[in-house]
Amino acid sequence: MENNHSHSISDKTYIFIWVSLLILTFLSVEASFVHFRAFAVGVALFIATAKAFIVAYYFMHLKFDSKIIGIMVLVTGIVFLTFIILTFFDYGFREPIV
Amino acid sequence: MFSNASSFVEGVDIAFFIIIGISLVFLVGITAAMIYFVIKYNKKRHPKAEPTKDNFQLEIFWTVIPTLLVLGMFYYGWVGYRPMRIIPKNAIPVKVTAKMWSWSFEYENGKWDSLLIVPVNKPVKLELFSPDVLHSLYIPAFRVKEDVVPGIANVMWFKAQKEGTYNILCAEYCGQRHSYMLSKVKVLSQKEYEKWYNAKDTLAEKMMPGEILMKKQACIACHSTDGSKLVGPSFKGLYGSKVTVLVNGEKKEIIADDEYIKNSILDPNSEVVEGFPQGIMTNYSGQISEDEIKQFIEYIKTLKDD
Amino acid sequence: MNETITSHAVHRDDEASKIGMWLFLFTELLLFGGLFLVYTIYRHLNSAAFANAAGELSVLFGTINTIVLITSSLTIALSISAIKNNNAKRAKIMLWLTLIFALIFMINKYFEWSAKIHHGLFPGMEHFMSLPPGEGLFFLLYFFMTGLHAFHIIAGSIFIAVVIAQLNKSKITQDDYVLQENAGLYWHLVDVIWIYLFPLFYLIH
Amino acid sequence: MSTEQTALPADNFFNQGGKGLMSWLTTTDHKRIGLLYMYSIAIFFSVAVILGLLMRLELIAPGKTIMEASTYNKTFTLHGVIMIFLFIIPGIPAVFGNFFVPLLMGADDVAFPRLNLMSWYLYIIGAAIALSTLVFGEGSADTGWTFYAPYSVKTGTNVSTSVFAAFVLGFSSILTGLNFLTTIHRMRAPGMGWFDMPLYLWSTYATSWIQILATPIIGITLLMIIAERALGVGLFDPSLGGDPILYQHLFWIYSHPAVYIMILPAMGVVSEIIPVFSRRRMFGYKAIAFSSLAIAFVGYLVWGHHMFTSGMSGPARIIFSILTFLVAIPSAIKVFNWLATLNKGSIDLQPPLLYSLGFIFLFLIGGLTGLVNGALATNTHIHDTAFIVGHFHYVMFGGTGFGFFAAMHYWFPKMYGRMYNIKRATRAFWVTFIGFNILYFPMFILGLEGMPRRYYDYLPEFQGWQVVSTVGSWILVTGLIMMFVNIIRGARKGKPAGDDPWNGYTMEWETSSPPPLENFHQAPVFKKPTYED
Ligand code: HEA
Ligand code: HEA
Ligand code: HEC
Ligand code: CUA
Ligand SMILES: [Cu+2]
Repeated sequence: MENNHSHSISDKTYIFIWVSLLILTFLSVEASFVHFRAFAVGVALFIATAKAFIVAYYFMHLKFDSKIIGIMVLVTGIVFLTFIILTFFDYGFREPIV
Repeated sequence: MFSNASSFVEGVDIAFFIIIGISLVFLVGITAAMIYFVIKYNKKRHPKAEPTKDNFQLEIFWTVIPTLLVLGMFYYGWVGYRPMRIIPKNAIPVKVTAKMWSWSFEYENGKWDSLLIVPVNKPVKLELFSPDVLHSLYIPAFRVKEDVVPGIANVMWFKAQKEGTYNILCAEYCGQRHSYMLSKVKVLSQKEYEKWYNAKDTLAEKMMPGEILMKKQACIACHSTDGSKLVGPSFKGLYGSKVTVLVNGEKKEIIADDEYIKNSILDPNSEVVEGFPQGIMTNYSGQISEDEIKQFIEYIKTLKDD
Repeated sequence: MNETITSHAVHRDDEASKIGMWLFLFTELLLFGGLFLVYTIYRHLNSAAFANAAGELSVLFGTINTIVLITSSLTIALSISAIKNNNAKRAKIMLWLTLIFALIFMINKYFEWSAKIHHGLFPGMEHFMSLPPGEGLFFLLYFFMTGLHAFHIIAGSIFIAVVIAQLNKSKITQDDYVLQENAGLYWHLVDVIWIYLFPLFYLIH
Repeated sequence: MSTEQTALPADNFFNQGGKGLMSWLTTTDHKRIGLLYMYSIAIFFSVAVILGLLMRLELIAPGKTIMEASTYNKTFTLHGVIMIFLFIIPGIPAVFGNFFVPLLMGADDVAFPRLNLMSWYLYIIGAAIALSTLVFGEGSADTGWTFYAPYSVKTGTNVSTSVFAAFVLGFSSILTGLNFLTTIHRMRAPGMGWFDMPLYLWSTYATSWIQILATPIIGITLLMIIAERALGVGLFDPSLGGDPILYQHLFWIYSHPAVYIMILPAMGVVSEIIPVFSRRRMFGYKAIAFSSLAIAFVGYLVWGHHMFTSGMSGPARIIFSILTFLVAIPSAIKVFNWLATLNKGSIDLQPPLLYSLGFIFLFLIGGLTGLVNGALATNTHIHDTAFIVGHFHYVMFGGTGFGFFAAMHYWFPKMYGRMYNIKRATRAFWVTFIGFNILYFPMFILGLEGMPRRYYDYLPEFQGWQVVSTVGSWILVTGLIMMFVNIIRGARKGKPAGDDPWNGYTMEWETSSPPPLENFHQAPVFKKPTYED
C-alpha cells in the first residue's frame, strides 16, 4: 500500500541495502587480513566511506530530501577534510625528532 | 638604520616597515575619505542622496589590488623569516633547558651557566628542552623567538653582530613566575669568549656539589635557601623539622629526614606540603640520580635555622 | 535553491525540524571529528605502536557489534516506513527491535571493556603506564572514543523510547511523524560514526 | 517608573505575555529572550571590565602594586574567559540577533522558540559555573583563556571547572546558531528571496555556520583536558607519545573561526546602519553578502597563525601565513563598499552612524595590525607580546564592542519605544573613543619594544607607556559610564520614539515600537524598499 507520501523506499529496497552493508562489512574485515601495507588504511577508509554514504543516502533519505540538505552535508564534509589536511601540513613535514 | 644586533634584524625590520607603511597609507586614506564624505555630503549641504549604482569593475579593482598588496606583504615576511630556519652547519650548539621558572645553558664541553654567553659574529644553535610546560625563548634585540615544548626537539639559531648584553625573556605563559623567567645573553668578542669557554669551572671550589646541582636543576627558582617563601617551601631549616603534609587529602606530620626528602624529589605529589599547590613540582624520577639526591641532602643539612 | 518559503502563519514546519536536526547532527559529527583528527595525527606519529596495540582488540567482538548496529539501522528505517503506511503497531515493533539491538551492543561493549580493564589497560592503571609510548595513546583514544560513542547509543535509545511513548499516545501519526524521522536520523548518525570507529580501531594490524 | 506620560502603544511585548519575573523566565518570545541576554551579558561584562581595570592598575608600575602574581594570572584568565565566552561571542548574535533576526525578515519568532530559551539557560548555567571558580575550590584557573596544555593539566587551580563552563557555553552558542540557520532558511516573509535579505541576516547566516561547525571541536578538546586532569595521563602527554602542540591546533581550529563569530555580526550591524544614515541603498550588496560567507569559510583555514613559533613544521608556517593574508581581502571589500555608500549620500551623523564610523576606524587599526601579526618575520618578534594584546582589543573591543554600541543606539528606539538623549550619546562617544585609543595604542609600542604579554611584572624601561595606558583606561571608563547612564535613562524616561525614528528601510521599522508580542499586526509581505525619501 503505497500512500500519497511523496517519496518512500520500499521495505524490499531497505533489506537490499542492509545486505549490501553487511557484505561491505565482511569485505573490510577480510581486507584487513590481507596485507595491503600502505594501502590498508586507505582500503578500510574507502569501504567505511562507501558504507557511510549508503546509510546517509538511503537510510537518512538524502536521496529524497531537498537539495539544500545535501549541500550542507557536503560543506560539513569539506570543512572537516580541510581541518585534517591543514593539520597534516604540520605533522607531515616535521623534521624528524632527534 | 637598523640596530643589526643580530643578522635577522634587517630582514624583520624591513618587513615591519613595508607592512606598517602600506597599512598607514590605507588607514590615513580611508579615515580621510570618511571625514571628507561626512563633511561634504552632510545632509545640510547635500540633502538628496544620489541613487546607488553598483559598479562591478570597481569591485574587481578593490579586490585585486589588496590581494596583490597582501601577497607582497607575505613575501617580505617570508624573506625576512627564511634565514631563521636555515641553520648553518658550523653553528655552536648550546643546550637550553627551560624550566619553571629559569633558564640554563649547557655547552659542548659540559660548561654550564644561567646566562647565555656567545661569541660575536658566530652562528649559535640553541637546542630547546623543557621538562615541564611550554616556555618560549625570546630575545627582542635579535628578533628571535621559539617555543620550548616538552617532548619536542625545537631548535633555533642566531648570529649576534654586536658585543653587549641583551635581555632574554620567556614569552609563553608558564605559570606563576612567568614574568620573572628572565636571563641575559652576553655577546663577547671571540677572544673573551674563548677565555671564558676554556676557563676551569671555579664554581666547584666555592660551592658544595649539592648547591651547584640545585642551580643547574633550577630548584632555586621555587625554593629559597634564606627562609622566604617562593612557590615551594624554603629549604632553610627544613632538615629534621616537622612538616605537615597532605597524603591523599589527609593531614599527616612527618619528620623531614633523608627518606622524606628523597621522596619529595622523586614523587613530590604523594606528600604535599600543607599550604602549597599540588602538581606544580615536576616528578624528578629518572632525571636525578641517587648520588645527586645525597648531595642535595648534604646541602640542605647545612641550611640550618639561625 | 528550490525550497518553498512558508509564511509565518503556518505553525508546523516539518522541513524546519528536519533542517534543525541535520544541523545538530553536523555538530555531533564534528565533535567526533575532533577525536578523529587526534587519532589520525597520533596514528601518523606512532604507527607501529598503534598497529601493535590494535592487535589486543578482538575483531570478532567488533564485527558482531558492527552487524548489530547496521541491523538496528535497518529496523529503525523500517519503522519509519511503517508509520508512513499508517501501521503504528509495526512501527512500534521495529522500534523495540532497535532498542533490543542497542542493548545487545551495549552488553557486548560491556564485556569487551571489562576484559580490557581486567588487563589493566584503562588509562592510569599499572599495566597501562608500563606500555611503550604510543600504545598508551591508542588505548586512551579507544576508551575515549568508544565511550563517547556508547554515550550516544544511550542518548539515542532514550530518544527512541520517547518516540515509542508518543506512538502509544498517538501523538505520532501518519501525518505527523517528524519526531520519529529525527530519531531515525540520529540513530543512523550513531551508526555512521561506528562505521568509522570499527576499521580504525579493530582492523588495523 | 516615571510618572510622565508616555504614548507607547499598549499592545507591546512588555505588557503582553504576562508581567513579573516568572513570565520572563519562562518566556519563549524571542524579544524577551534577547533582552534577558542583554541584561545578563551586561552583568558579566561589568565583572570583566572591573578585572580589566584592576589589571591596568597593577601594571602602572613594575613590581607589586595591588595584587600578587598568582592573583594577576587568575585575573587575566577570568577577564579573558568572561570577555570571550560570556560577552563577545554571545554579544551581538544573542542580544540583537535574537531580537531582530525575526523582525528583519517579517517572522513572528525564531524557528525553535523553546530551544532558544534553553540556550539562554545553558548560557546562565555556564556563566554560573565560570564565576563559581571565584568562590569555590582552589581558585579560578590561572592558565590564560587559551588553556594551553600541559600547564593547564599541571596547575593546581580549578581548571576543570572553568573548562567545563566553556564547554556548556559552547553548547549554548551552537543552539543559537542552529536556531538562526533554520529561521533564515524557513521563515523569511513571503516575497523575500535570499538576495532581498538585509545584510545583517547574511552576516548572521555566516556566523551561525561557524558556530555550528567550529564549536564542537573546542567542546571535545576541552573534554580531553578534563579527562587528562581526571585520569592523570592524557592525550597531550609527551611521555605517552602525545604532542602538546596538537592541543594548540585543536584549540585554534575553533578559536580562530570564533574571532569571526565575534566580528561578522558587528559588520552586519554596520551594513544596516550606513545605508539608513546616508539615505541610499548599500553599494555592492552582493559583494558584502558574499564576503561574509568568504570570511566564514577562509576563516577555517588560518588557525595556524597563532602557532608560528610553536614548533610547527616549516611548510605549515608558510601555508598558514599565505592563507592569513587572504582572509584580509573580504574584510577589505566590506570596508571599501561602506565607504562607497557614504560617498554621495546624504549623511546624517546620528549616534548610530558615529559609532559605526568609530567601528571602521578602530577595526582598521585592529585589522591592519593583524596583517603585521600574519607575516612570518614580524610575527616572530611580536608573538605573545603586548602588540598582540593591542591587536585583539582593537578588533574585539574597538570592532565588535563598538559594533555592539552602534546596534544598541540604532535599535534602542525599536526595543524600548523611547529615545535616548542624542547630545549626551554623542559626547559619550567621543570620550569613549579617545579613552580607547589612549588605553590600547601604547600597547603596540610596548610590543614592538619587546614587552611580553601575561607579564605581572616588567622591566623598568617599559613603564612610561604602561602609565599612559592605565590613564587611558580611566578615561574609557568615564566614557562608557556616560554612555550607559544615558541609555538607561532613555529606557526609563525617554520621549516616545515612534515606529520609525530613523526612516529605516528594513521590515522591523514597519511594526510599532516596541513591537507587539506577535511582532507584526498583520502578517507582513516583503516589498523591495525604495530608497527615495
Ligand atoms: C574580533 C576578533 C578578531 C578579528 C576580526 C581578527 C582579525 C584578524 N586577525 Fe586576529 N586575533 C584575535 C582576534 C581577532 N583577530 C585575538 C583574540 C587574538 C589573540 C588570541 C590570543 O592569543 O589570546 C588574535 C591574534 C592574531 C594573530 C596571532 C598573533 C600571535 O599570537 O602571534 C594573528 C596572526 O596572524 C592575527 C591575524 C589577524 C588577521 C590577519 C585578521 C584579519 O581578519 C583582519 C582583516 C582586516 C583588515 C586587513 C582591515 C580592513 C582592510 C582594509 C582597509 C583593506 C586594506 C588592507 C589591505 C592592503 C589588505 N590575529
Ligand atoms: C571583548 C573582549 C575584551 C574587552 C572588551 C576587554 C577590555 C579590557 N581589557 Fe582585555 N583582554 C581580553 C578581552 C577583552 N578585554 C582577552 C581575551 C584577553 C587575553 C587574556 C589572556 O591573556 O588569556 C585580555 C587581556 C587583557 C590584558 C593583558 C593581560 C596581560 O597579558 O598581561 C589587559 C591589560 O591591560 C587588558 C585590559 C583590558 C581593559 C583595561 C579593558 C577595559 O577596556 C575595560 C573597559 C571597559 C569599561 C571601562 C566599561 C565601563 C563600563 C561600566 C563600568 C558600566 C557597565 C554597565 C553596564 C553594562 C550596564 N585585557
Ligand atoms: C616549579 C616549581 C618547583 C621546582 C622547579 C622544584 N620544586 Fe620542590 N616543591 C615545589 C612545591 C610547590 C612544593 C610543595 C608541594 C609538594 O610537596 O609537592 C615542593 C616541595 C619540595 C620538597 C619538600 C619540602 C618541604 O618543605 O617539605 C623538597 C625536598 C623539594 N621540593 C625539593 C626540590 C628539589 C631538590 C628540586 C630540584 C631538583 C625542586 N624541589 C624543584 C615546587 C618546585
Ligand atoms: Cu617560562 Cu613563561
Ligand atoms: Cu586568528
